Amino acid sequence: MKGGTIVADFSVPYLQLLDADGRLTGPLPSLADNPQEWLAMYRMMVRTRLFDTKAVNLQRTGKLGTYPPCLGQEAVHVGVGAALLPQDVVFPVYREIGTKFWRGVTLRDVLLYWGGDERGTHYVNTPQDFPFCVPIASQMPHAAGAALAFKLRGEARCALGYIGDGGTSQGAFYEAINFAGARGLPLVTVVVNNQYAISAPVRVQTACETLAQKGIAAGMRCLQIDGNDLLAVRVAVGEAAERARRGDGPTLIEALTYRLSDHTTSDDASRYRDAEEVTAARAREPMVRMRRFLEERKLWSDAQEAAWRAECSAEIEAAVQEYLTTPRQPVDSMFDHVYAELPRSLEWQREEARRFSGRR
Amino acid sequence: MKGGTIVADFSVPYLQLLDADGRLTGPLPSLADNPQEWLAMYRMMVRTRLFDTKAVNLQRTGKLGTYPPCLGQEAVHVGVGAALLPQDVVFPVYREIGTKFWRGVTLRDVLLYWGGDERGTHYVNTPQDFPFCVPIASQMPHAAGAALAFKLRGEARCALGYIGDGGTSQGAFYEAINFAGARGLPLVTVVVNNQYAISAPVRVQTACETLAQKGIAAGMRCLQIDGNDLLAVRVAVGEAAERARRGDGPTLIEALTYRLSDHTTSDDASRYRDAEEVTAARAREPMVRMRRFLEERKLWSDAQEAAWRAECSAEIEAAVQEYLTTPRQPVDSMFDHVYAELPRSLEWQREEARRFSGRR
Amino acid sequence: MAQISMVEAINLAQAWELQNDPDMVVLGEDVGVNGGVFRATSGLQQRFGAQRVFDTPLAEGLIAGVSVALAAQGLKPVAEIQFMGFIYPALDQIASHMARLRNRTRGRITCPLVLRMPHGGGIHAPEHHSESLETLLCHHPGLRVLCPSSPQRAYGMLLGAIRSPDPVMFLEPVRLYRLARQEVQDDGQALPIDRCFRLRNGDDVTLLSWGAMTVEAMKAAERLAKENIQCDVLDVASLAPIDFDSILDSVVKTGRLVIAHEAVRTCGVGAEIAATVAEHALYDLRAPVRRVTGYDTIMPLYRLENEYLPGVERIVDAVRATLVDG
Amino acid sequence: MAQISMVEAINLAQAWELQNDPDMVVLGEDVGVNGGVFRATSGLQQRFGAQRVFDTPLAEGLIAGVSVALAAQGLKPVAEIQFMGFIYPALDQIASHMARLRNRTRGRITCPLVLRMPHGGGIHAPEHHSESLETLLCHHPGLRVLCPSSPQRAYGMLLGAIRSPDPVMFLEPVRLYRLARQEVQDDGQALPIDRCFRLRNGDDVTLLSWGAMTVEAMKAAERLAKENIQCDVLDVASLAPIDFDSILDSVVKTGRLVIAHEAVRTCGVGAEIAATVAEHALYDLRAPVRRVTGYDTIMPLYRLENEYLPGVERIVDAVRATLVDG
Ligand SMILES: Cc1ncc(C[n+]2csc(CCOP(=O)(O)OP(=O)(O)O)c2C)c(N)n1
Ligand SMILES: Cc1ncc(C[n+]2csc(CCOP(=O)(O)OP(=O)(O)O)c2C)c(N)n1
Ligand SMILES: [Mg+2]
Ligand SMILES: [Mg+2]
Repeated sequence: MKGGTIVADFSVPYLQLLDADGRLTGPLPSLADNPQEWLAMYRMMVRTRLFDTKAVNLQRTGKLGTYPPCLGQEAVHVGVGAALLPQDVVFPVYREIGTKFWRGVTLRDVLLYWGGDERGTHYVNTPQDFPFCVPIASQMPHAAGAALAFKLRGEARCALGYIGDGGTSQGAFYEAINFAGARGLPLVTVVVNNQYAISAPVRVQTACETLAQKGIAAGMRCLQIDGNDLLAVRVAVGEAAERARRGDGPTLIEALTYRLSDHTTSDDASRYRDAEEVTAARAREPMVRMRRFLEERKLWSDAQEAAWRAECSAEIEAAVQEYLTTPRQPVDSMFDHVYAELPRSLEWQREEARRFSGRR
Repeated sequence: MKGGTIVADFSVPYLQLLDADGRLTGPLPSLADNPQEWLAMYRMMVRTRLFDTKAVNLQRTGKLGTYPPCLGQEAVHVGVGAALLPQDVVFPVYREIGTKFWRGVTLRDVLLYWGGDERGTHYVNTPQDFPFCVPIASQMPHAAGAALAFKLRGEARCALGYIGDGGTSQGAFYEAINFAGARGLPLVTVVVNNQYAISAPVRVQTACETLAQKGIAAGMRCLQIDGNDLLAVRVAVGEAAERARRGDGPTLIEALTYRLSDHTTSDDASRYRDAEEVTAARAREPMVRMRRFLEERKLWSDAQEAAWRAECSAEIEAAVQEYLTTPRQPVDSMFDHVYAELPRSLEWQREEARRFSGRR
Repeated sequence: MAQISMVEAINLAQAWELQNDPDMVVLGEDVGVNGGVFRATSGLQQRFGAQRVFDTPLAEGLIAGVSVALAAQGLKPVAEIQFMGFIYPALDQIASHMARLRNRTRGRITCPLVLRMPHGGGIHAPEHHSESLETLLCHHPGLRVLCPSSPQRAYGMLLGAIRSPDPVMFLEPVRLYRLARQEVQDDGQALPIDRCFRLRNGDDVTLLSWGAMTVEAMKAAERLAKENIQCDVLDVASLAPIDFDSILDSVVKTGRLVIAHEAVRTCGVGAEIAATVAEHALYDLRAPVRRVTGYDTIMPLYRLENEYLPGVERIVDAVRATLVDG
Repeated sequence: MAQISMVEAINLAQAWELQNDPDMVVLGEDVGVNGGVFRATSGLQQRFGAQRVFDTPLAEGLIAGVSVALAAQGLKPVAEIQFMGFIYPALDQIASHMARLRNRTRGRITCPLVLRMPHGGGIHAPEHHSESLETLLCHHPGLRVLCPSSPQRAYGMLLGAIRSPDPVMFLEPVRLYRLARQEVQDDGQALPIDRCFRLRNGDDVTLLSWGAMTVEAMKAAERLAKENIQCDVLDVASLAPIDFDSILDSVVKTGRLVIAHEAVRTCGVGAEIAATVAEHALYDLRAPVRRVTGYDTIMPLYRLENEYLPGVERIVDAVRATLVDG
């Protein structure tokens, strides 16, 4: 293009603190220099993975509905959890149980939800967090909206919106980040790039070399991180959240990770990807490296690992029992929450439902 | 962000060839070095502006429906027209009559459309071009789809999608450019940044310093141009179209211009912008500078201007007469094009419509 | 008490509530400095500031989605969709979230908000500016769908909508925005949002309509009164949930029913009313229920608009047919 | 002739037409290598190449919009929307362009294409995966809306849809995808796409349904036959435009009508049928038309799914009530 001058310049930084072997790649920012938190985060990753494995098994044995595993993505979810404060609000997709558990959502709640029971969205410990959101990307305008509410009220809080690599193709995603940029909202967007949207690899979604650069179109700060590096997640999201809370605007973070599992229990990933690819990805998974990091610092041992796993397994077993013995909701429950009060015209429909309850 | 490296770098170039005084800012690329075309383009700008003025008058006197003027944006529309080949396909919004006229859409067609008659979409000379598109941004997926058709069939054609600054806030816009990027489609996107979406200035839409950078999120080539510079438009769009036709992928061009008129004849722009701003913008409008450029090269004179204006006015007058004397469509026409064949269930509705025709 | 138009009434109701409910915010395209393309929010930003009355980017899905979260956060968004024909990009948020959030979370997170939108045709507007798409909303349980037909009802029902614990879709007939002026007391009194309004008492035929069609229905009723046919004219007003008690009472009284609406006939709200009435009052019906509706075609550009929109003639004809039938 | 399931029939029909119509392309989320989440496009990319069968980005609005232009360009897109619950982002394109392009341009640009989508519940799927939203489509003139209920009808109607000059929304009942196998001749023969199909002959009550509900309707009819109640069971199949001639013929014969559908009751297609029948055949009706439908609530998560979906019991009950009524 002759006669051209440059009117705008952008770059996308990348952050990794802990490499795949558990070695620090440089000095640790103070935000992540907290051994107590390392342990808590690592423990939560283990707990999450054990739960995840159990949930898949429950589905396989007909005791749970379709379930979307999070195997291999625990660092993103737990790191986000640790980076947030209770007053922040999380807008998840459907895979981020590590974040939910960190914030106090119970194991039973998650089982209930995927077990086909609306009561699984109760979240007594984090009452403003949104439940799972199935229509892809539709949670992002909510995240922006909550961020707007915080800004309008002058509250030092941030909204955290999750989105998948596939989700970045939906218009709602762009509308939300563009708005957050335009208004300088306290929104942290975490793009979980696990390389696939069901069977579609990222290259089907976009020609972009990074998903982080989507933030450039929203006029916002953006960066890419190693999403299997718990410390990088903790630092990048922590910094972004702090900026957001103090009024310095939104950030978009692309977290590179890999979905080691099938998309959901209904999916068969071997139809569309090679075993070698998965093997290679497994070598970069997030838990081993964090365990090494802790062990090298004498903060964790095989014995501790075994004890913690046993503790988690017992907790999970108890939650599963609780879940399995939770009676279904009464048929009335279909009508109880459609409106604040049942409209007259729904009364006779409720009568009909009651009359046929259990009689199909 | 500590420990950061840079993983991606971008910049947005800017192009202006003819400044507001009609002086070249540098050497003229061969694409635009065509005196015959300069004249044709200039003439079309004059014709467009005269038509536009007439259309506003017709609306004011109750002879035309709501009409969206293009005053001040003629260079974008005419430059785009000149940059395209007949086999290319245009997906307009509603203001781009300069492009339509260049491609052979008749004045009467445009009057008919804004006069409330569907026959105004006939376009005998450019039968694949899409008609005006009212739902903002919904034309962009069409442009991408046509580009996909060309690519699938191996045709050396491009699709040109128009979008306004306001339109860049709609998800459909991003979805379309992202797809075009992902598939390397022959799509040229022209973002007509006329500074306003009805009353909303660009800063309501986005924090971006350029709208061109939206293309970065689509992984595509992007640039910003002086949209009041006919030659810059001709060159930028021409280059982009050539690249697209020869398989080198999509380009997004932000054309900076200014809507000198009200948004439509239903709007009153004085409610939301200062007279000074408009005055300043008028000094940068596209026709004066092009006329100076031509006059300096002895290619145009006052006499020629007067003659051409007279010729256009006569043509416009004739088209207006044609339009005003075009009888309304029969009531049956409401039913004729809903399906390829009238379904049985619509027959009695057509009967009813006939029965009440003219009897309200 | 001033004589005001419907659009002024809508403006007043918003001003009242902005004044009295610190959580209320107004958002949408051009609602700020410009005061809305129909001036329904004129002066509100000036009076209440840009923190409470503000323009959004041009994206209806965003407006709806942001409103969901504002409501969940305890604010009370009253958002404008510039024309009902542009509701489509917002439908995912409306159907998947507004209508469902309460149910999904068993009442933990609710979504009390108002989406205001101009509705219907008759003003020679461009393509997509004259749509009557209430069915798309009424088919989604969890939403309330309202359509006032006078300045007074617009004022009171809008206040009722803003104060409702449910998400309310508030359809404003463009043709009535400035058609008639009426005395409206600006006293902050809400009207019920689950009721029909009786516009005229009659024993011969029940005539139901809403929005701009109520004006045609009333004209038809006046015309028919001269032939000594007395119509019981009801403004349905609350299109979801519908006040079937009042409708059935009237039909039981008259034995005849004509429904007039602008929307496309197939699966229009008229179909629901006709079906429900025929289900619950079949033996009271002395003639088939007749629907006078927009045709199952595309709303034409404006030159043929009046051929498309149901008018007095078609309503009168349907009422007479109903009397001949039975 | 092989015994095949509905999803296999859908696959075969697409393969047939891809083989015979060089302009046809298949697109959607996961339709390529993965062959669709229900395998409806399994093997097609392998056989016909990634130029003709390809994955799109995850954006239903884009899929619909791109299909509009592919069709306008003379290709024949057959696009998959992964579940009907995800149709919302595509509705603007469907309503504003697919349904209108022919009319808008007076026939200059047309939009012959097929949008396939899984429809309905009954497979214990997650939230938003069990929706029956046919009303949203049927309310838009310009579209054809089909819903087959057997492998054979799926095969023939899909071919009819692909060859139609109109845009066709093709709703595939997920519950039937693998429920039953049937001999289907893979001969490229299309079935009409503007007709009801009679599934059972009877003189006592007309029983209408579509999609997965036809299975429940047939079971109900068998049960009722044992009580000597003979149902005339019709699969409506073409939900827009509807074949009212066949429906009215049947109702005139039986004098009684029960309609069963999964979708929400209010403004469901059942309302349209009930209203039209009561308008055209009121005096033939010996009892009120009864609708057995999904309730006006949110389709619950799967533990209560069977309480929500109309089943044999409710249909049987409605038919009996119709006989008692009249
Ligand atoms: C609007 C919409 N379309 C389609 C689907 C079906 N679907 C569920 S998950 C999924 C892929 C999502 O991919 P991504 O965003 O990368 O998230 P991931 O599953 O990898 O975490 C699709 C297509 C959906 N849930 N919502
Ligand atoms: C989906 C949709 N929403 C709202 C409108 C109403 N509307 C018409 S033009 C316009 C502003 C468009 O601004 P821009 O894209 O900058 O184009 P310009 O008018 O400046 O050429 C709006 C909001 C519309 N036509 N479509
Ligand atoms: Mg993914
Ligand atoms: Mg603009």
